[in-house]
Amino acid sequence: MKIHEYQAKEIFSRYQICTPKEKLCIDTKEAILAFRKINKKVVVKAQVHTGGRGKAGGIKLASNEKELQMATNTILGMDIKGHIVEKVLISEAVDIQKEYYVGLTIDRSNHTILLMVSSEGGVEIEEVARVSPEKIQKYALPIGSSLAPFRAREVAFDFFKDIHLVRQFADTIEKMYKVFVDQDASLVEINPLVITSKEKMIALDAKMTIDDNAMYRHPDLDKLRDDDEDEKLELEAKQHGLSYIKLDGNIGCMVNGAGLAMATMDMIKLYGGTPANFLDIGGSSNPKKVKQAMHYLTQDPNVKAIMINIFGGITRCDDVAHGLLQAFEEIKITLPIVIRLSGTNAEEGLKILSTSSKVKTVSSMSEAAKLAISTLS
Amino acid sequence: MKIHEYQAKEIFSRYQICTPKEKLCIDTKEAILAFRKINKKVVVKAQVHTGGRGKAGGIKLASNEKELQMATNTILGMDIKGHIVEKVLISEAVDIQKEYYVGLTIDRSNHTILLMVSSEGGVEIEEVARVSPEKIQKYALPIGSSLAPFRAREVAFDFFKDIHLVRQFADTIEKMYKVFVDQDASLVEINPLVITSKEKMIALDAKMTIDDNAMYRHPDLDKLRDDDEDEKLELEAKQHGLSYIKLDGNIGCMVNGAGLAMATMDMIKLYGGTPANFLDIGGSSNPKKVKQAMHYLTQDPNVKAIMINIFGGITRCDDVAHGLLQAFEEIKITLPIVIRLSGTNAEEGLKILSTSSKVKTVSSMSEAAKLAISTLS
Amino acid sequence: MSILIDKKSRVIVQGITGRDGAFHTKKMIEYGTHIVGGISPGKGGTTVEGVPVYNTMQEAVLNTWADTSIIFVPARFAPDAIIEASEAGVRLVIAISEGIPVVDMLRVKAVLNKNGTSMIGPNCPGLISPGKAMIGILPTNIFMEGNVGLISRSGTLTYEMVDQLTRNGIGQSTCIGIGGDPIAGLYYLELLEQFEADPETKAVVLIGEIGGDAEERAAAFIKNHMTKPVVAFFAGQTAPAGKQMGHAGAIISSGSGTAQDKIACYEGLGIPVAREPEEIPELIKKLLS
Amino acid sequence: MSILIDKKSRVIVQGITGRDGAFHTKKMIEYGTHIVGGISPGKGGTTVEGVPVYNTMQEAVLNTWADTSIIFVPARFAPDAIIEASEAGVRLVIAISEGIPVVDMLRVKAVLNKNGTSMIGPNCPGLISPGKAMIGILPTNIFMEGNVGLISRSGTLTYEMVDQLTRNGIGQSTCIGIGGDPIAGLYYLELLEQFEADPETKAVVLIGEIGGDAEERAAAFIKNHMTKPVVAFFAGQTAPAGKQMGHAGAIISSGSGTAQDKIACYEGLGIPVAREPEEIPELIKKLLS
Repeated sequence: MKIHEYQAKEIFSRYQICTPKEKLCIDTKEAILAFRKINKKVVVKAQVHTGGRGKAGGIKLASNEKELQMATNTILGMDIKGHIVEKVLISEAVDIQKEYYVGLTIDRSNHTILLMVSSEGGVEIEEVARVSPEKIQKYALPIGSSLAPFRAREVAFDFFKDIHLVRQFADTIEKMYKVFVDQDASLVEINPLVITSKEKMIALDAKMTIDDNAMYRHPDLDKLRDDDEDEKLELEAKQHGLSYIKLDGNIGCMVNGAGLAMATMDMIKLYGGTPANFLDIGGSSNPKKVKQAMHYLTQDPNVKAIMINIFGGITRCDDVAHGLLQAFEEIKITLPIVIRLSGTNAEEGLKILSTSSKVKTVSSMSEAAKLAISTLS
Repeated sequence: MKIHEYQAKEIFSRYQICTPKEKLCIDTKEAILAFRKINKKVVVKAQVHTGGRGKAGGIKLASNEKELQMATNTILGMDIKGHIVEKVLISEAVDIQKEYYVGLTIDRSNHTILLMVSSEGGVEIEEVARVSPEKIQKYALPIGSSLAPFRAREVAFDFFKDIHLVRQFADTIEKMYKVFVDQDASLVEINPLVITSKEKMIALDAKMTIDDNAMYRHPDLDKLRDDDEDEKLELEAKQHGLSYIKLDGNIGCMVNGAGLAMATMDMIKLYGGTPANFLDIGGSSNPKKVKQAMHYLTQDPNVKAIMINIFGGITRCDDVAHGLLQAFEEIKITLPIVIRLSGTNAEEGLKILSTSSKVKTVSSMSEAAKLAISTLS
Repeated sequence: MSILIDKKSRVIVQGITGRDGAFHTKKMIEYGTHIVGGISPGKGGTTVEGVPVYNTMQEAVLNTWADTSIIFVPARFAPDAIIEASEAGVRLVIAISEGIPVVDMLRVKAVLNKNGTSMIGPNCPGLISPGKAMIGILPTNIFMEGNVGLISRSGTLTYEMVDQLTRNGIGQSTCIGIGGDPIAGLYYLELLEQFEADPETKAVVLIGEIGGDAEERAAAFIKNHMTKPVVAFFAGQTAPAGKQMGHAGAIISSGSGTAQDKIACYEGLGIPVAREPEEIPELIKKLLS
Repeated sequence: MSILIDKKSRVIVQGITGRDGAFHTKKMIEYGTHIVGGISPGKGGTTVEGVPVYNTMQEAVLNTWADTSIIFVPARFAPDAIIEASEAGVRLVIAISEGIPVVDMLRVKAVLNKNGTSMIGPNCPGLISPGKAMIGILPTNIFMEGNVGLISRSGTLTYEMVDQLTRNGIGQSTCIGIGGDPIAGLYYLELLEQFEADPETKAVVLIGEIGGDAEERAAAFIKNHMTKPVVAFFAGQTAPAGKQMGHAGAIISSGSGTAQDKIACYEGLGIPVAREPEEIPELIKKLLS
């Protein structure tokens, strides 16, 4: 789960990581009151779950109330990569001497926590990683309830000589690490971490992603959830035991298993079609799940054909067939449906479906993909 | 630092360890109000930093207000092993089915945390350890920020079969472990941990000792300090850089180093005397410390002679000698003083002291002890 | 021979009295797997499918000399169960449980490394050495004894592949579903090493997914150290960046770990990549002939 | 020969710019100890007593190939410093720092065990192999090269003993102040093993204190495995129960660990115990003749 900059910074503050004076605002009036309280030049920042908001015009400087009003009005309601801005953060402008990037994430290869530091802060780190990867230093940190101070110092000395800055930087890393493990984050990022002209380090921006699997032990974090429409749909599907991601194509697909679902989408593409979604009904063959899955597929106006690909293992093909028949009774479906059933109880499943005129059954993935695509033309 | 039962239970409650309903009271009126609130049979328990208060009459049952008044009046002001009772805990009486002992301490040999469990709870564990050590099960628990639930279950299954009791017991151990490491305890003990007639586990008594060295990170715990006179004196001495423990003998001793100080006391005993104290002036030779040490020795009315035993290493004998001369100027001392100086700058020290008529110098520990004892007869 | 498990494996089922645990215990026993005990705290002394149940792993290992454990307990309790198995001294833990927080898995891995315990999973279907033993939730009927090893992050995609192999008369030595979580146990590299060393295995099918660089690191090993042919397939060419595709590990971040990258890497090193599952049997036959 | 340290030991001083660190660095160098570097975060690049100062242990070890480290940093920072030394790969850490919380030391020990690092201390005066090297805060003038090993929890009591030995012409191979804290590094048992194996050492003086059962466990080793004579002395016969006598470890709890118990244990096994320090030289002479 992604959380907003302002939420991440609230968490940072609890861990005594320095952040600028700031306030979340949902309209211009609030923004002006915040501006008066901060009482100096501010930055107005769109709060949306996507990167690149700076480039999109979602961050503006304001030195007076008129500028602030203009900036806030412009940003609120703005569409940034499909995300509508509903909140802005009014944040004290800081006198920047130098900007750093500091990020913590999971190191899948070494099974540790990965610390990334770059003296090229303030720009998109993906860009730095692409253009000049040597400018990002990586450190594998062992897992623990806290980071040993000497490790944080070792990193800090790679970037600073002045002990005053070394201490602030090491301290920030130690605290970020604590945030990461305490809050079950999968990403904790400060970009930029700035040094002000007074040699103070401040987290000017903050990004945090929380591990969905760990949410049960963080009821407070779950309250920070602020999903967009697509994410809401995904979460709702998850509560039904489905893994559903909407895409732009026109062939809806329903598959059991994530790997097979991806392979199915790839197959559609391989034969010239475009998948409308990723949909994994998981390992159980509960007819309710099959019905709910059909509901998602038929609800998407882009979907012009449906391809169902089931390889029965634990999932029983006859159960899937029963679920489909139930769905056909409850949902009016006029779209062409191609089904491939294989594995456990496939024959029984096919027999059950043979009573329905709505579906065409085939015996392999590739056939299913080809047939589904052919129905579109 | 020892803390009281009621303080330990307050900490336990924060960790959701079950404790009885109870209230700390400093007079009979408070006790009666507490009794009315609990509204059932209660136990009145003296809050003192010593064991064996049950045997000493410091714990009494009260079923009505009259009994309560009597019990409270008796216990308040009582002298238990030199500790005057100033507070009582009014604690709901619990219907006991069985009593256990559970304690956590440091395992010096294995460098882990030692868990001790006995089904012979409610009595003094030292007694159980002496008479039937096989009735105490010991477990070496690895250090960590928490105890793995499976380890707590392994212990619980050694004592219980019913999963309901296993869970409560394992849970209690996990929480005690957390208290131990979070609060830097050197002892966390529940005796007895009772099973009520309703199969509920409750910590009926609690004992906790906090590691003095870790107090700097527990300012909240430091507020729980409630030392008796001797302990206050020890703490005050510590703040002067001295380690001082008052004893019952009549030969005051001042030594540099804990081991040598103990050996000096032993030497006094060996030659038929009795040491009045343990006093280690530590590794520095600051004259102020020497003066303060002399102050403690002369303040004790039991002290009839003083034996000073210094082996100079880092400590310089001439510094000690200077400190003594200063002390003689400021404190009026009529007691016989025997001094043994050896090691670093011993000759210089002896020379300095030769100007004073107050002291007798000797060249070995045994001579010093013998001479100090002889001055008493 | 085969790798990791065979007829001699002595297996404990942790969470044996649960719905899934009990069901799959039956299936594993039916396949001939040597299930020697189960764990269910408080149910010690009972039996499930004729298998003795113990309260703790310590007790179970002392009584059964088990060397392997399979974990069916819910995600919240699974990290503790894995550590319990490792501390009790089993050699291999197969964690079926899905949805374990990543930070927990980091801690678990540290303990496993300390004790030298191997793990398959979590969030995986387990593994099978056809004709010898199956430890997991795999549909045994599709497998056939033979000489091809298979490693995959995915469950049903594995079944699809195996089905293709078996239908074409190509049997398997050992098939392993390594799971799709970001932090997992034995992975491509370690398993390729074992397949290379296994005299029974003649070729390996590697099924990869988007996310991470485990497949890329495996490729270097294949190129430099493997004498046996490897055929690869990668799922997720159409997956959009930044979206988690079912498996927590199947996410493309920072433009790395795409299926295109992986395919290019393998083909660049001369390792054949199938465009669709149905091509696999033919590629294998060609390489083995 | 000698144990643990000699002329070849390459020593880093952690906390070299502090008052105590700088003072004792000078003393150690004067004695001939090979001090190759010091640590003081932020002072990297400077020198103390001609010794280069580094910001981190990692840097120091890479530049000096140090194998030993001595810790003078305050108690609050000492656990981190010990772990830093261990992770940087030194073989032996001598922790002088006093007042480290016990829970911290438990964590430190777990790391040291993992890395196979030995420790002396904390809260100890260090050790000396007379004529070769002194790493600690010991008054070097009282020591004399020779064949008696000495192990003690105490500082000044050790000096007292050594002084007695030296005055009586009995030199020492290595003298170690192991410190009086409840959780410490190398202790009686491990050091007796090393003395037994050291050809230069002919006899050992063991100075014990009240509290714990380390001396008792050492006694069993002496009885069963040592060919060299050992003489013991125990301080604290007059110490009252439940009171901490200076050293956090020197506390008698639950009626165990009294000096009387320890004396009885040693004498019961036929290991001579001195009643007062002055008896030690005579006992040693008798045993060596």
